[in-house]
Formats: sequence, structure tokens, C-alpha cells
Amino acid sequence: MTQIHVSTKINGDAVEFLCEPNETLLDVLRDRLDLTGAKEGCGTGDCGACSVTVDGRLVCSCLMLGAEAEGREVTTIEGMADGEVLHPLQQKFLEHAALQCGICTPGILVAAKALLERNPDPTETETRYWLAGNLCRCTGYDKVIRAVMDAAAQMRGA
Amino acid sequence: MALDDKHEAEGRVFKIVGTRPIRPDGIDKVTGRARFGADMSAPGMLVGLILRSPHAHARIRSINIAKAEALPGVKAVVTRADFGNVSDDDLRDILHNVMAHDKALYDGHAVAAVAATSTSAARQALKLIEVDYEVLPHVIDVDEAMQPDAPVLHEGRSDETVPAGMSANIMHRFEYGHGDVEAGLAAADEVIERSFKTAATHQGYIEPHACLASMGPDGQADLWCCTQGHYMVRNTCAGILGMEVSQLKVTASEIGGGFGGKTTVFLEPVALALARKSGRPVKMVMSREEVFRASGPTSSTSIDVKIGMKRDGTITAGWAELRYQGGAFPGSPVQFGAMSCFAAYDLANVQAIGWDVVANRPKQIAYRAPGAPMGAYAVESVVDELCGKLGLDRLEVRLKNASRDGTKAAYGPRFGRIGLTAVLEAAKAHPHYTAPLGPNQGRGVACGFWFNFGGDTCVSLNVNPDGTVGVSEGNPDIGGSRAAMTMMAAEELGIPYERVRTTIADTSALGQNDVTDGSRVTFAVGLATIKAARAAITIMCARAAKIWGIDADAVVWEDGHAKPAGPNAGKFPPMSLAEIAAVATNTGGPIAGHHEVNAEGAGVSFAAHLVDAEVDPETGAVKILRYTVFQDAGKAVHPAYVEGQFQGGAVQGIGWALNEEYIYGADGRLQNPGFLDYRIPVASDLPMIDTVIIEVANPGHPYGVRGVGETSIVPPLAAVANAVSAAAGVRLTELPMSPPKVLHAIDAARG
Amino acid sequence: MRYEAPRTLESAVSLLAGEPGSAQILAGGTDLLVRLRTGIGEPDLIVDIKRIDGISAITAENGGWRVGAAVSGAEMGEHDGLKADWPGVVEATELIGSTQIQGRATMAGNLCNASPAADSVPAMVAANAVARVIGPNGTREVAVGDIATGPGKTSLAKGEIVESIFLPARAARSGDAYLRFIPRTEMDIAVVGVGVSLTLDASGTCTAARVSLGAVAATVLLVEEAAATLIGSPVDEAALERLAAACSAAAKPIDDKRGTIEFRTKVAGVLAKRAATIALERAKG
Amino acid sequence: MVRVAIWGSLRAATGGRAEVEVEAANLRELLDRLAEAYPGIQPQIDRGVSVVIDGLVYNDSWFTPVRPDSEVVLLPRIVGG
Repeated sequence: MTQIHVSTKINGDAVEFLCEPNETLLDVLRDRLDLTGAKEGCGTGDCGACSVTVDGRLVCSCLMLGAEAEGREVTTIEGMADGEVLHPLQQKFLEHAALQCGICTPGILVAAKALLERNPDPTETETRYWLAGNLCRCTGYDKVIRAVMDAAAQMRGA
Repeated sequence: MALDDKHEAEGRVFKIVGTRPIRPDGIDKVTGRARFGADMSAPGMLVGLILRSPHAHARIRSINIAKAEALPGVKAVVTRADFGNVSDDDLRDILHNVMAHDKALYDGHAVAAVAATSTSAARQALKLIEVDYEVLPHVIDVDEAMQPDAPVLHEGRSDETVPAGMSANIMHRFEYGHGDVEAGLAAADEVIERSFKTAATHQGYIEPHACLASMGPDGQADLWCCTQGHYMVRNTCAGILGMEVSQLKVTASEIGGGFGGKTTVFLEPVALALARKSGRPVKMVMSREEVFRASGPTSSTSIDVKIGMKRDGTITAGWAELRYQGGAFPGSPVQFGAMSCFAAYDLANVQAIGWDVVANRPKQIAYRAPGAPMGAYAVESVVDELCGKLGLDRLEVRLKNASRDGTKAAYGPRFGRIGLTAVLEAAKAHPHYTAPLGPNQGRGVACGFWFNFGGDTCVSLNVNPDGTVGVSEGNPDIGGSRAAMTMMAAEELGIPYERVRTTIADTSALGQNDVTDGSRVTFAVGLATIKAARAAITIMCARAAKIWGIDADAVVWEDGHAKPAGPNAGKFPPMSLAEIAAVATNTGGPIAGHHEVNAEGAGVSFAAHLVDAEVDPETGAVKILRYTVFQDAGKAVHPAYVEGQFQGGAVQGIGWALNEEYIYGADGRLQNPGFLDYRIPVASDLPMIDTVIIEVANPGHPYGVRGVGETSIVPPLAAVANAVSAAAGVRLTELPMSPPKVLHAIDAARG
Repeated sequence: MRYEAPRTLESAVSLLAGEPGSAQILAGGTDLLVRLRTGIGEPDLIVDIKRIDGISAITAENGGWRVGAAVSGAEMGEHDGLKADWPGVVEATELIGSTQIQGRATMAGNLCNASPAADSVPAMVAANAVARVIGPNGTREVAVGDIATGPGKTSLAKGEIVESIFLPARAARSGDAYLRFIPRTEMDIAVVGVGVSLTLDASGTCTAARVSLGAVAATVLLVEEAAATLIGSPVDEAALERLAAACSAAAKPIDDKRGTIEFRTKVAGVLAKRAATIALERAKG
Repeated sequence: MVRVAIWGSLRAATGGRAEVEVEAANLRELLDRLAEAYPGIQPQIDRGVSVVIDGLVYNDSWFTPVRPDSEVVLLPRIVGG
């Protein structure tokens, strides 16, 4: 297959890559750009482990072609902390023990950040529904939800 | 240890154990830096893919790989012929599971594999492999597989415990118990007998199996993989491939969930075989569909239970017959179901019989307290129904009949120190138990039990020149165990948590370690960590003694310092660990402690779960309103991760109870191999999961630790079933209680 | 496989019409990429329509709303005007998949995927929505109910694109609603779906109604007998019971991994009552 | 003599006896004496056993001491997930 040249911006940096037309954005991130923070849990948009934002919109990178990223701005988990300073969500996930194995954590953090950017004061129910597309098999979600709510409170106070 | 002995940790004031520090691997995992199974790559790496049987049961007449091998980019194709013969029965079953021999035994069974320079070339190559199948009749359901005329998977594998004349699909019969069940039932005022069925479920870890293998022409090999036990992977792969164990170094990646499902091998021997044949590193990653079709789900089961009770709530007898199909090879966990199902009760008359059965499904692998949740579901459902029928309080009845210290367990031994009554008393005193319920709502309670396990364990602890400490252990960290080990090492050494770093060593660095299973890690690795720290302390005290010119036994270790034992030992200022470490070179060389042990003395644990559920009587939909877990942890080293284990187990059990199931078509093919239709709970399905940690010290561990990982999945199937049955007004006897089944039961009960 | 992202409808149509092999339109891609992944028929050409001018717009038209083919569910949910007029349609679209899916999935894609269980389609059918189809032979307006002809099959000819969907102007005292049954609270395919749209007169009597069912037949059903039970009634308990009976009678489901005939038949009626109640409340304002 | 409780399905090998007595000072001797006295137990010992001594579970640690008054129960090997 002829490869496609794509120019995009990832975590604020201009990035160019070549990809096959049937390659997903997730494949490109992981296999071509070595950004392995986004995980493939299902490849069918059912688990959310590959969550990234594209032009600010939360998407599953397994359900988007790499070629579609042309001219877009992509952010991944690798772009979440500001240098050495963790995002409040990252810090609260650590404090609340909101991860056990950690495989779903990057996707949940990216999704939670997208939530708080739209809704700085979500209810527990809103948080649970927003994150319904991010499967976590370890925690039963309890500590995840608490961490997101606590981060939201801290960010509102800041 | 006698029951009235004081535990060594009793009265000890812990400084670090029992607190909630941030896990050492935390920042890697919130920043995307942590490397999981599929996150590794190697120069010149090939992509490995597996061709899988589309048939539930078929004889493989021939496999032609010529066209696939000729495809540009294809560097190796392997079939069963590329593996040698293995004499050990268990290893041979594992080999036959990772690569089919003369028959494909289930939909998804591997029959060949390719390694190619790209995913697309590998995919294309799979299509070019020609397999000539003779399709055979198949059997999926456990009761059908036990019929004498059922299609047979393996001839001649039944062992000496199976009576003659039964189906060759029955591999083993187990029986436990004591007393006279018939006499016990005759003495009862009420006897209820019920039959139950549970569907096969999957552990549902979010990370698919993945590995990266390389092997040189000298036979030395490296393997990177996500597993619950890299020593097991090493030993198993070496056995299957005819390698010396020392030639294979296995490094465990970070692991994205396992719950028992990563306690065996699937891809690893195949990746090594492809690497051997191609001379190139080979990476293999399962798709989610492959995980469902061809890793190890649980048994589906069929269980009969009969229990007799007196009007005062005394259980006079318990009897159960459990039938578990364990997939295509022997070894379902029915024995654990039979052993554990009555464990919560002190019974004079009890019998449990288990049948291990094979069927045309993927070979089951451990799932959190393997075999126990299904047996507990059946028994706790009948106990609940008896309580209802006799108008008795469900927790009072459980307390009245509860196993206590010294009770002769239904599976044989007398219990040592156990925490069941403490767990039940805590549940009874909790406001949840008496909170009001609304219309169409019901409350369920159930008990659960798990044995817990110890096993082979090695820990090395090195005191660094700057006074920091490195701990090396050999068990993959599936839920925060590095934090727990770090805490226990720091506690023993008397230094801050931040000065200890725990690493999961590769297989070349330590001796044999059993798999991360059986809730053994905090218990067994913790025990070895404490003993390794104590060994290092002995050396550090001896070094201080040398410096002071006094006897080593005149030095004690307190708060991270060596001190003279008393006024008679001499007057010397205490030396800190860092001070002793700084001069280690001058006092005899580097300081380390290590401990290698087959850890014995694991303590059993009990839990009770309380759950409120609401049923929509018009649709059969179930909503979990409130959930509280009570469990004996022995000692909670890091309470936040103990709570996490309680919560995670409860929610997996909720999924099992309500919506998770393997659905097969008439053709024997799995119909729902994805997270869309294999429905694990999502965040919006659930309330917060409240937890109460009970601590009844395990005499077998220096701090009293019992395992906590598994017991939490035992009660929820029954607890949710009891709540839903109460809310729906009709007893539900089949899992999952999916809405069509609940609605059907409600409508049938209402005529 | 080739990937093209044309800037105009004309070039999209000519790419699709001119492809000698198989071609697929990519809008949100949430169904198409799953099919690519599972290896079920990778097409020779994918035409990404998201870069076509105006195709991602929601525009007011004749008192109603025209929703471009590339408008995502999330964008519909953020459009106050659309939500005020057609809350049921917007909610139905927002029920498709997770938040992540909402960032990509489109109503037009949901329609053209032609699943009988598509969430937005019963709501669109109840709304009497019209798809604008542009192809090599020009433009045609097609009732949304006529797009799907069976599971995975559409009446679209080679080279045709659903360019937008028009939701008509709302009469006073109108309301719509869509409800589906799923085993979990999210992330499932509808086991049964019901769309209801109705209009009341000043006295509260129903003067017009459309009722549709999803996942109970090979295509989404418009159930006129069910609508008839509401028209002329105050949408009271008796009318709702008749509605439920009509919907259950109209349902012709199958047994499959997601539900049984018995279950779908009964729940079609139950959900119809509940959806009509919501639509009624909305019509009353 | 140490009394050993035998789980149900192994009783076929002990002539139906739920409890047998053997002379043993540690776990290895206990298993050896059992297999000598009741050869039908050998296949299960080969498959793996756990031995509960006074309420604690032991796996294959040969030299675990067994006292004459110990309560010993033989079980299939316990593992987990």
C-alpha cells in the first residue's frame, strides 16, 4: 500500500509521519511515534484505553485513521503533565490509589481531563456517565470517581 | 501456634504499615511511561500472528504452509510439528492448548503461526495457510458433556476416581465432608433442594496477552511478556521447547490486569518457536477477540444443593454436587468449589461432590478464588431461601452456624484463628444492614471464603552506600505490591518509605518464585521481605559491634539504628543505617539480606457482602443501589490497596452475577468475543463500593497478613442473587441474571 | 486500500462513483473502523467526507434544522436550538456509544450503517426526518425510514452520499423522546428502541403522533397503529396501555445474543409507554 | 502415631476409612508411609497435595515437623488466581 504523508501537531509539537491508509491513529502513535501511553485494550472503541483528544475532542484513537490526523492537534497522556509538574488529576489518582494495574489509567486520565475542561464541577453521576467508555477491571471505579471529583474540587479552588 | 498465643505483631506500633503512601510505580503509570506487554520493541522485530480454528471440534487432517512461507515478508511459519514431544502430562496439555495437535478442540484453538515483517504481510500469510479439517460433533454445556453419548474430546484421560461407564469427558471426581448427611436432613424442620447454573465468564483484564521473544543460534533466549509469573513462563516454555531453564531469561513487563488469567502461557512458546525459526525477534499481541476465544475463561457450572435447617436456624446438614466444565483439557477448579462452598459453616453433617468435565471451549484458567464463587453462590442462595422460609434473620443464622477458631471445616482440617464471626458482627452492626428499602428493592447478604496460598519465594535486599535500600522480588506487581513490599522493608529497617525501592527482578536475578496467585504476594513475598530485612539487620548490628568492639549480640536494632543493647554493653552513640552503610567497605564489604522460602502458614480469609438492588419489574433491569464489603485482611499493609482489592472483587462479582457470560451458537462458536457484548460493568452501572477492613491476625505471618485479592469475588454472586431475588419476589437460579431472565422469572411467578 | 479526503461534494461523489472496486464513506468512522479491524471486507477506497465545506454544520432552515453528515453526536448535544426543538433525536444520537464515540459518531453514519438497532434512527423516523442524498445523478430527498432496506443494506446507489438530514419545523405543543433498553447503563447496543413524537392541541388532546421501533425487525419500524392509539386521546393511562399493546403486537423480533423474542416484544410496549410519557411532558412544556 | 484425615474421594484408597494412622515425624515421612500403606493414594500425591497441620496449610515442605498429637489433613494442592 502507498503510504500517506501526514503533518500534525502532537502534544504541542509539530510532527510528520508516514502511514498506511488503513493504519489507525493508535497504531501510528504506538508503533511509529513510540508514544505507547495510549493502550489498545480492544481495538473496537469499547474500552477507552486508547483515548486521546483531537482538536480538543475526546476520541478513541483506535477508531480513527492516522491519515485523518492531517492538520489536527492531538494530545495524549504523554502531554498531560507540565514538565515535572503533574496535572492535578494525575496527582489525585496517585493519592487516592485510583489505579491498580494501571493499563486503563492513561485513557481514564485523558477522558477525565476532557470532562473537567467542559464541566469543572461534575456530579458523581455525570462523572460516571462521562467515563462509562473507559473500562477498568481492577478498581470497581470507586477510587477513580473519588479521584476525579477531588481533582475537580482542587482545580476549582485553584 | 496455639489459638490462645499472642501474635508477635499484637501490640506492635507500626510506623509505616497501615499508612497510605504513594506507590513507587505510580508516576510511571499516570504519565504513560510504564511499559506494559505490548509496549516493547526490538530492532528487526517481526510481527507474529496465529491462525485459529473456526471449528469447535475438528480433526486436523493436514496443514499446508507452503504458500504462506513463500509470501514476501514472511520469515517463519510454525505448526505443532515445530514443537517436540513432551512427556509430562501437564506440560503436554499446555503445549496442545497453545498449538493444536491432531484435533482442534475449540473455536479459537491455535493451529499455526506466522512471523512476518509487517502486520499486513502476517495477516495475508494466515489466509494462505491451508488447513484440512474433518469437523466433528461438539459439546459445550457441562451437563450435556457428562451424558454417556456426548461427543468425546479425549479418550482414556479419566482418572481412577471416575466410576466406569460414565462419559469419557469426566476427568475426575472429588468428594469432601464428614458426618451423616441423610441423618442431618432428617433432623431438619425445613429442607430445600435447588439446582443452579452459572455461565462461563472471563477475567476481562484490559491488557491483552503480549510478548516479545528473541533467540540466538546458541539457544540463548530472552522473553519479555505480561504475566503473573515470569518464572512459570520460563519453566513452562523451556519444558515445551526442550531448552535448559538457564538459557531462557524472562522479564516481566508491567501487567495490565490478570486476576488469574495470566497464570499460564499462550503466546510465549509460539513466539519463541517463531524467533528460533526466523532468527529474528518476534512480537506477538493478542487482539481482544483472541483473548476471549483463546485465553482462559472460567468454568461454566451446574450445581445441586440440599440444606436442612431447624426452626431455630441451626443447619443440620449440607450437601452439594458440583459439575464444572473446564474447557478442552482436564483441571477445572471444581475441587475448590467443593472444598470451599460450605467453609463458612460449622456443620456436623456435610458432603460436597465435584465432577471435573471437559467440553469444546477454551481451557479454563484461574479467575480469582478459582471455583469458589460458583459453589458459594449455590449454597448461599439456599441458606438465604431457608432463612426466608423460616422467617429468620439472615446474619443471625450465619452467626449461629459460623465457622470459628477450631471448627472442623467441611473440607477437612480444623480452622486456626479465623475472622468470620468478626466479619459477620461488623456487618450486623453496620447501618447498611438496617437501612430502609423502597419498593422493588431487595437486600442480599452472603459469605465467602478462600484458602490463600504461600509457595516458593525469593527476596534480596541490598543496602546501598548512601543508606538507601533496594529490594528485588520475583512476583509481578498486579495491584500495588511493590508499595507493600517497600513498606514492610522500611518498617523492619526503621527507615523512611522513600528510601526503599522495590524492583521486580528478571528470572536470572533470583531463585524460583511461584506465580502471583492465590493471594500470596503480600503474605509470602512480604514474609520473605521482612526476613531479608532482618538478615540485613543482623549484619548491620554485627558491623556496629565490630566498630564498637563489643559482641554482636550486645547490639540491638531500633528505629533504623544499631544501639548497644543495654548499659552493660557499653556507651556508644547509635549508628544509623546510613552511617553503617557508608563504611560498609571498611567493615567487611557490601551489606545485603536475602530470604528464600517455600512460604507456609497462609491464613484463610472470610468476607461478607451486603448489597441492595432494585429490579424494574417491567423490564427485568437490575440496578445496584448500595454495596458494602466486610473482609478479614489479617493485617492491611496498605489499606487503600486492600480496599481496592475488596472493591474490584465485588464489582467483578456484580458483573458475573448480572451480565457477563460466554454465549455460544449452535455451531459451537463464541458469539460475543468483544467488550461490546461481553458486558463487564461500566462506571455508570455502579454505586460507590463501601469497605470495612477486619483485622484478625494470621499466626503464620510476622505482621498477621492474610491474602486479600481473591476472597472478595466469592460472596457477590450470591449476595447479588439474594438481593435480586428479594426485589423481584422470585428465586433466581441461573447466572447471569440478565434482564430477559429476570423478566421471564417475574412474569412466570406472576402467572 | 486508498484514502481520499476531498474538499467538495462533487469530488467525493465522483471518487465514489468512479471507484471500480468497493468504496466506503468515512464520516465518524466508529462503525467502519471496527469493520476494518475485524477484517470484514476492507474496501478499495475510503472517502473521508469530513473536509467537505459545510458538511459539519447545523443550520436553521424553514423553521427546522439541517444537520450535516459529519456533525458528531457531541456537537448536536452542544447545539441549544436543535436540542430545544428535537430533544428526543439529540438524546438518541447521544446514546450511541461512549463519550469517545460521541466525539466522532454521526447521525447520518448511524443511518447509513443500516443496523436495525441504530439508536438515532427510530428517533429520526418518529421526527419524520428527511435525508438529502447527493449522487452522480443529482440530489434527492428521501424519508430516513427508506434509507435502510435490511441489516447492513441501504437503498443508496453507487456514488450516493447522505449529505445532511433535515429535521422539520416543530408545531406548537410538540415533544419527542427516544428510549432504548440495554443491559448495562451505557456501552451496549439497543435490545429494543422506541421513538415517539407527538403534538397536542390547546386542550391537551393529541393531534399528531409518530411511533417507531428499533431492534425488533430487520429495519426500524414506523408503527402507524401505535400512533393511532395516541391521536385523539389525552395520552392518558388507557391510551398508553393501548400504545404498549400496539407496539408489542407490531414487534417482530428474533432471539439472539442480546435478547429474546419474549423480552423484546414485551419491552417494546413498556418503553413505548415511558417514551410517550416523556414526549407528552415535553409537549406540555 | 499421627492421625491423618483423608478427603472423601481418596477414601477409596484407604478402604473407606476417613482417618488413618501412620508413624511419621515430618511431612515427607508421612507421605511416604501413607503411600506404602495405601498405594492407591500415590497418583494423587504425584498430582500434588497440600497438607494441613494443625490448621495451617503446607505445600511439599518435606521436613515440616509433625507431632504425634498433630491434626493432619490431606488435601489436593491448593493454588489460586
